[in-house]
Amino acid sequence: MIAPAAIMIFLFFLMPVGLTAIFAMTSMSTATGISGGVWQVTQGAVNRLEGDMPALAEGIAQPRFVVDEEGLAALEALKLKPGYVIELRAEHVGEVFPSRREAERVIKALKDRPSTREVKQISDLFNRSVLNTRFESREALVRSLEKLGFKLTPEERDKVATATYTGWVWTTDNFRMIGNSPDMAQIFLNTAFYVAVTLLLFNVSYALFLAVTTHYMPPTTASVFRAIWLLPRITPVVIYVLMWKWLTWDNGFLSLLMGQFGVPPKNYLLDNSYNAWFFVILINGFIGASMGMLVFSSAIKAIPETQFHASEVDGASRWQQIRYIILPQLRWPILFVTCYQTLSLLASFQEIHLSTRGGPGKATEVWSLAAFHTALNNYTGNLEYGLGAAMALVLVVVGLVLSLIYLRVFRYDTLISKPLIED
Amino acid sequence: MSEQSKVSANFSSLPVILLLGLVSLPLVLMYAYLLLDTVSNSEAGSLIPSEFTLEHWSFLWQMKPGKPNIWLVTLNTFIFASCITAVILIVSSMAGYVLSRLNLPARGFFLAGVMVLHAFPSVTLIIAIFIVLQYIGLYNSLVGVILVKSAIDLPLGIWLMKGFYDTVPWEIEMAGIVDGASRFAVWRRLVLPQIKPAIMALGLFSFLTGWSEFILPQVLAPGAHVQVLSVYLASLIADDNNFDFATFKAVGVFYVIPVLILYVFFQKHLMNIYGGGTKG
Amino acid sequence: MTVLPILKSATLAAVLLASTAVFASARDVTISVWSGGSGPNDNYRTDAFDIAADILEREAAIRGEELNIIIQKTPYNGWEDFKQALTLAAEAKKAPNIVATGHEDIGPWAQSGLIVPVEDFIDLDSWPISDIYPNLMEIGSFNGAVYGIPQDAESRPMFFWKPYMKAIGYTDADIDALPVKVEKGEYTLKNVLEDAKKMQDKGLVQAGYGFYPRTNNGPDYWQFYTSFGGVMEEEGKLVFDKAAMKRTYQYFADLVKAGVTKKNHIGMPGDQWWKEVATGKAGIWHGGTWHYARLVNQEGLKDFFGNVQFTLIPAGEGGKANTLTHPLVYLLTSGHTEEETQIAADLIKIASEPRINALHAIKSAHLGISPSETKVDLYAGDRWAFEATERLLPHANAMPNNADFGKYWTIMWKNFEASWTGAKTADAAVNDAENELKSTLGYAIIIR
Amino acid sequence: MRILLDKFSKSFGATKVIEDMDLNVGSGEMLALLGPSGCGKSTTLFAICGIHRPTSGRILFGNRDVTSLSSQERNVGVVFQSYALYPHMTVAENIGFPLTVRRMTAAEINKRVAEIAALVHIDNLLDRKPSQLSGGQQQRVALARALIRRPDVLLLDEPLANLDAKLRLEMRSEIRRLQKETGITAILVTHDQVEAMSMCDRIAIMKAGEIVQIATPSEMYNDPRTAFVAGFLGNPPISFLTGRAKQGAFALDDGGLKLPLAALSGIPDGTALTLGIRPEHFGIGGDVPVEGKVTFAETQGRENLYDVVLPDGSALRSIQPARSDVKPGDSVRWSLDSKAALVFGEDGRRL
Repeated sequence: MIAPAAIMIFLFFLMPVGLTAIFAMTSMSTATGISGGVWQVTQGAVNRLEGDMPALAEGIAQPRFVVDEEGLAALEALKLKPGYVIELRAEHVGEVFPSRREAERVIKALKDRPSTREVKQISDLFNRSVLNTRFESREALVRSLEKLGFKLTPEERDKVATATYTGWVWTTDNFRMIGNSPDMAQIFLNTAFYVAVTLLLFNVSYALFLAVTTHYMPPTTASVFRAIWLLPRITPVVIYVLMWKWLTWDNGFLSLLMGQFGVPPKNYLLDNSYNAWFFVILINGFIGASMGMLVFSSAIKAIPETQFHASEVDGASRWQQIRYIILPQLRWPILFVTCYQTLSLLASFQEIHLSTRGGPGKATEVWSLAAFHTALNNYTGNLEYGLGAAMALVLVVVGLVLSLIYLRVFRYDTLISKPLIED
Repeated sequence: MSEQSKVSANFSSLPVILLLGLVSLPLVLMYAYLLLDTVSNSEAGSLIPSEFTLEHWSFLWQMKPGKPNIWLVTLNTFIFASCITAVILIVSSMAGYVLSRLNLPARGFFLAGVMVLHAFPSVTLIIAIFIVLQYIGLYNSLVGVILVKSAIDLPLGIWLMKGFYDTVPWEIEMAGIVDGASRFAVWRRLVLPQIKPAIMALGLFSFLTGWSEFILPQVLAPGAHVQVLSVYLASLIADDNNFDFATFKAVGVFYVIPVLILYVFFQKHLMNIYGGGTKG
Repeated sequence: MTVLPILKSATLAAVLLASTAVFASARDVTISVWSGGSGPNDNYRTDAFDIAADILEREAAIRGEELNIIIQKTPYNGWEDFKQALTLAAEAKKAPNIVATGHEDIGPWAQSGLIVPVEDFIDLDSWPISDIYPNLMEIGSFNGAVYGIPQDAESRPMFFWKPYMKAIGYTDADIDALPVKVEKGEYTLKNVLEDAKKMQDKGLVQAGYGFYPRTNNGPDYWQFYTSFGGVMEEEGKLVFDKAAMKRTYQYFADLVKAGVTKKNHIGMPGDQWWKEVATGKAGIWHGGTWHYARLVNQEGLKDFFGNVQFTLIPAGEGGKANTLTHPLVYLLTSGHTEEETQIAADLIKIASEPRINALHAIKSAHLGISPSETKVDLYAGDRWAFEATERLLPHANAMPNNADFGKYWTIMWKNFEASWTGAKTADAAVNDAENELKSTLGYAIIIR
Repeated sequence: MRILLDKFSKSFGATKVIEDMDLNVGSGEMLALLGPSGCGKSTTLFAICGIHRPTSGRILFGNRDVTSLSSQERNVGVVFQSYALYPHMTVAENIGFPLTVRRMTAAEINKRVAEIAALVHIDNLLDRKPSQLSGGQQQRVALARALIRRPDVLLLDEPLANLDAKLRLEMRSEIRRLQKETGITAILVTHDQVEAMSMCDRIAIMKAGEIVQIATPSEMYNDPRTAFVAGFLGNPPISFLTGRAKQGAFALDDGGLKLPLAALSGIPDGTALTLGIRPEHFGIGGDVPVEGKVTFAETQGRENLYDVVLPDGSALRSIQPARSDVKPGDSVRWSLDSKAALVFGEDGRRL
């Protein structure tokens, strides 16, 4: 009965965690692709080889197309129109072209009019250089180089293979980058600030405020207020953020309201980084407060009513009642909410992504959002899966450590009593 | 919630009501204007609507250029949310039972795993999840993103279900067994009926989170034929060529109505699950 | 075991059905087209394929073949989501047949094998490809092969709000002569700053509205690097010119310091920017040729030529006036059957014909891709297209097609933003960029 | 059917709950497993019905070895302390459930449900839900559900614990009546000696996982094998005095009491002893006088109960026909019935 759960969790949780760890150790990006690469002597590869192997670099840097017997034989084997071979052999044998396009012009001009696809096929057969050819394996590249007369030592082969490989390679650069880059440090600080402030002000303090104030209300009024404050959580995030945009937009509510006092309209959300933080924290805090509110409310409800009666008879003011009766009994719920929400806040980026996109500048860019931007969503379209995965892995590790602490704090072993039926 | 009054006659509740009312005002205003703006136009620079109109709702009968049909999108969203609900309910009610009641090898390990995962920053795994999806050929399909979303919400579901199963008296199950019922029959016919409220709550919760989900479908199923409302609305907002708040809000209201209906009618059940967090 | 026979017959039936479907219309081909950054004015980027498909079907019919092409169009408004969706779809082997995107994507996408060279499917010497401006074709090339057919051309001018220019002392004649002065290097970026300041000091525009740049990252910012003497690529190697980059960073820091540009300008909502520019809230700004379409068609700027002057991006210290063209190109993706890709290539070829391409150029205020296109009535009769082509296109550069350019760009922009917002000094930003470029690109970039 | 536990042991992890227990319940017999909480009596019951598996040893129903059989295969009826009625089913469905899972036809089930409901007198409640029933009615439903499948053995786990005093009295005889009428072998687990004594043929007293004594109720009351058994049975409970052996007699340390007992011949002087005196054996009819002060008096209507503190501080309890002449604080001189006195060694064993 547990198999479906185990399979799903394995497929979409454990495997991704493993893959993330693997990707974090690679240079994977849009340019390298995910599934692997080919070996191609590009201008870039030639540049990379120039330092160590100037002769080779010089020798392979130019394209060269030669109409020779070897190519003609191969063309015959292709069994295209026989006229191609006859005409090429008669008119063009021995001709050398310094570029593919010039070779193709000649092929195109054949009387039998090869199609564009055929022209490509034919010109490939006369290619006597390796420049820009995509080799599916490293051996194929080395073979071709040898055919061109480059005898390479094993070390040289390695160098050529490294310089020409287009796919991803294993590397620890991602972590070095994370460790050294001042931008990463900034993002890290942003994240710490965001989590700490939101947690402290809203997820705990404001949630407590809501729970306590609604406790001192008639039940119907209390449930109306609780319902209002649960709205941000159940409202789909896209709409929820939309409402905030409307509130803070330059033609939005705040601007119009302030306009009544002669303040020129502006975009309150993105006007400066203080504003952005202010609203980012409000947006997330309003969502976060509801969980604490409910947890604390039910904890307050669990306090025996007689304790309240007794304290009132003992002459406690409302403040003293909160201070001496309610708060001490909310210690565990507060700890629970703190632990749980720290993790939620660390992982949440949808709200920020939809509201400020990490702006203005990178002012409100937090770790999970930066990982998302790096790996999947940026303007230049250069998706750095490897670096993004490394950033995600940092979060995974932080998440693991925090949740282990969380298990400890909640005396996990007491939660798993042995089953009473033995079979 | 037991709405038993604990309000003491010694303290007046008026000051707290006023205070809370004041801090709740921005939220109330935002929601009020969300509804108001979809059916009205205001003079420029004015906050008070001046005329009633349904023009912002035209997206219901006119296709937006470059956007899929709203009804197709709504249907997708509905399928998406319903399937997630079904998968989570079925899978986590079984797994939760196993973890709560059966002698499973490495049960403690499973439990700890579920607990860790349920607090896990899973969205950050999205790249790797994409690889898995595309490997099994479910990228850009509703099925794929349903499976992913369900899997991500599963640990919470399993943990909650386990918590609810823990409250069912063992003796009911023992009675079932000595009455000769198989363990499966005991689960199906005796235990499951005891946690109906929990199933209701988890079902609602799953439906709502499914209905609201944005990032997963956006990344894993971006195609027009599998678009859901959140992605539709987000792409509408992202398009700064047609910036029209009233229309966004109308789409938003259209999108949020099912949520509000469920919320109004089943608020009690929902509170159940959000409050249920303390159980573990 | 009764399921098996049923399953068998069902499979058989399905196979039969499928094969009859194939026989009934021998060539039912679905070609999907995605385009990025496409607003309502850019509909011909994808709509052109409807026309092309119609023509190709008719040609096939004349040859006696029955060909039915279904075009699936998916325009994306922005770039981020488009590139994410496309890259992931390609990795999942679900890429569309044709993509219209910025040419700078050719490098990485070609390297990863996500796209195939168009020249494998299109004879470059045939019309209308042979007619396309050679420098645009060069922009579509990578590693010695042509991967992309230019879809449009544009360039990115500096705009001046004429009434304010007059208000700070320019005569009509001065304003008319401005483009030439800019071209000759007599009016520089320094003057831009000064004039913007004057407009603000006179109270013509609000603080921060004197010079009102693009609101988010874009190729535009490379123009300033060029203005200050920077070069992006030399012989296949990227180039990071520290001095030029420092002058660029410093210039924007100075703009902020002078108060003519907002410190937190980047990231403001685009729609607000458009509205403000169209209504004369900004004094001097830069943009693209296609802005004309948006300002006139969508934002209600009726008398464009009466209100706005446009020039090249003026020179800065150590460089010369320039503009950047950032053509979109049609690309063919890999992973489809050869037959499908051939049809897609044929469609691209037809869509590139002058009359069809002119529909896009004029509707979206982009520039044409071939000399013959300028002779199409629609194009020739359009003042904007005509003037902009003449004034800007000869001085246009493009970003290099280099697999590593995206990384370079990301690093350059990150530090640009940091010095703009005052998070770093220009010096520190250049140093940080240098260090990061060294560590990430190594040999692939020349730092000087 | 006879139930036999042969060298039955049960441990949970490292904790041994029961070790090498032998128990033989005769066919048609009703046996009580009596003991304080935590003594292992419920574990024994769970092992018999198959919810727990023995760590070692065998369990036999008749001659059938059921040790490794699951509950479903054992045919036992259990009445749980909380009754464990299925709250979502009606009374009839509850009772019929054991037959439903055996896939009997609806008609057959209805017939048997009606029969058994009549037997336990709940035939008018069949359509109700358990939550609509009183405690006693729920008890009857639980009994009916346990009996309907005609089990080899009926197990009752503290069946009366949740009932009020009056109902408890009524159900005591009711359960006994049903057990006798059906002739079923039954095991009653309880911590209440009154229940055990009034309902069962034999009682097995358990302490810390061991059976201390098995006997009929009267044997056990009059002839307890240990101080524990003596202390567990009897209401009001027995009182104990601690002292030493002195020349074949029990003597308090301060010499305030000396009680010659036959059982003490041959016990060396100075051996520590415990003397058990039941309240009915201390009062006006005894043979050894004891002086003390009344500290507590309670009238129970027909009888009065007194606590008397001896000069050395130890206390004796006395129950006597109602009288009104003794008040707390009075000094009295009452006597012990030495023939009924029980004396135990230091290890608690009866001498």
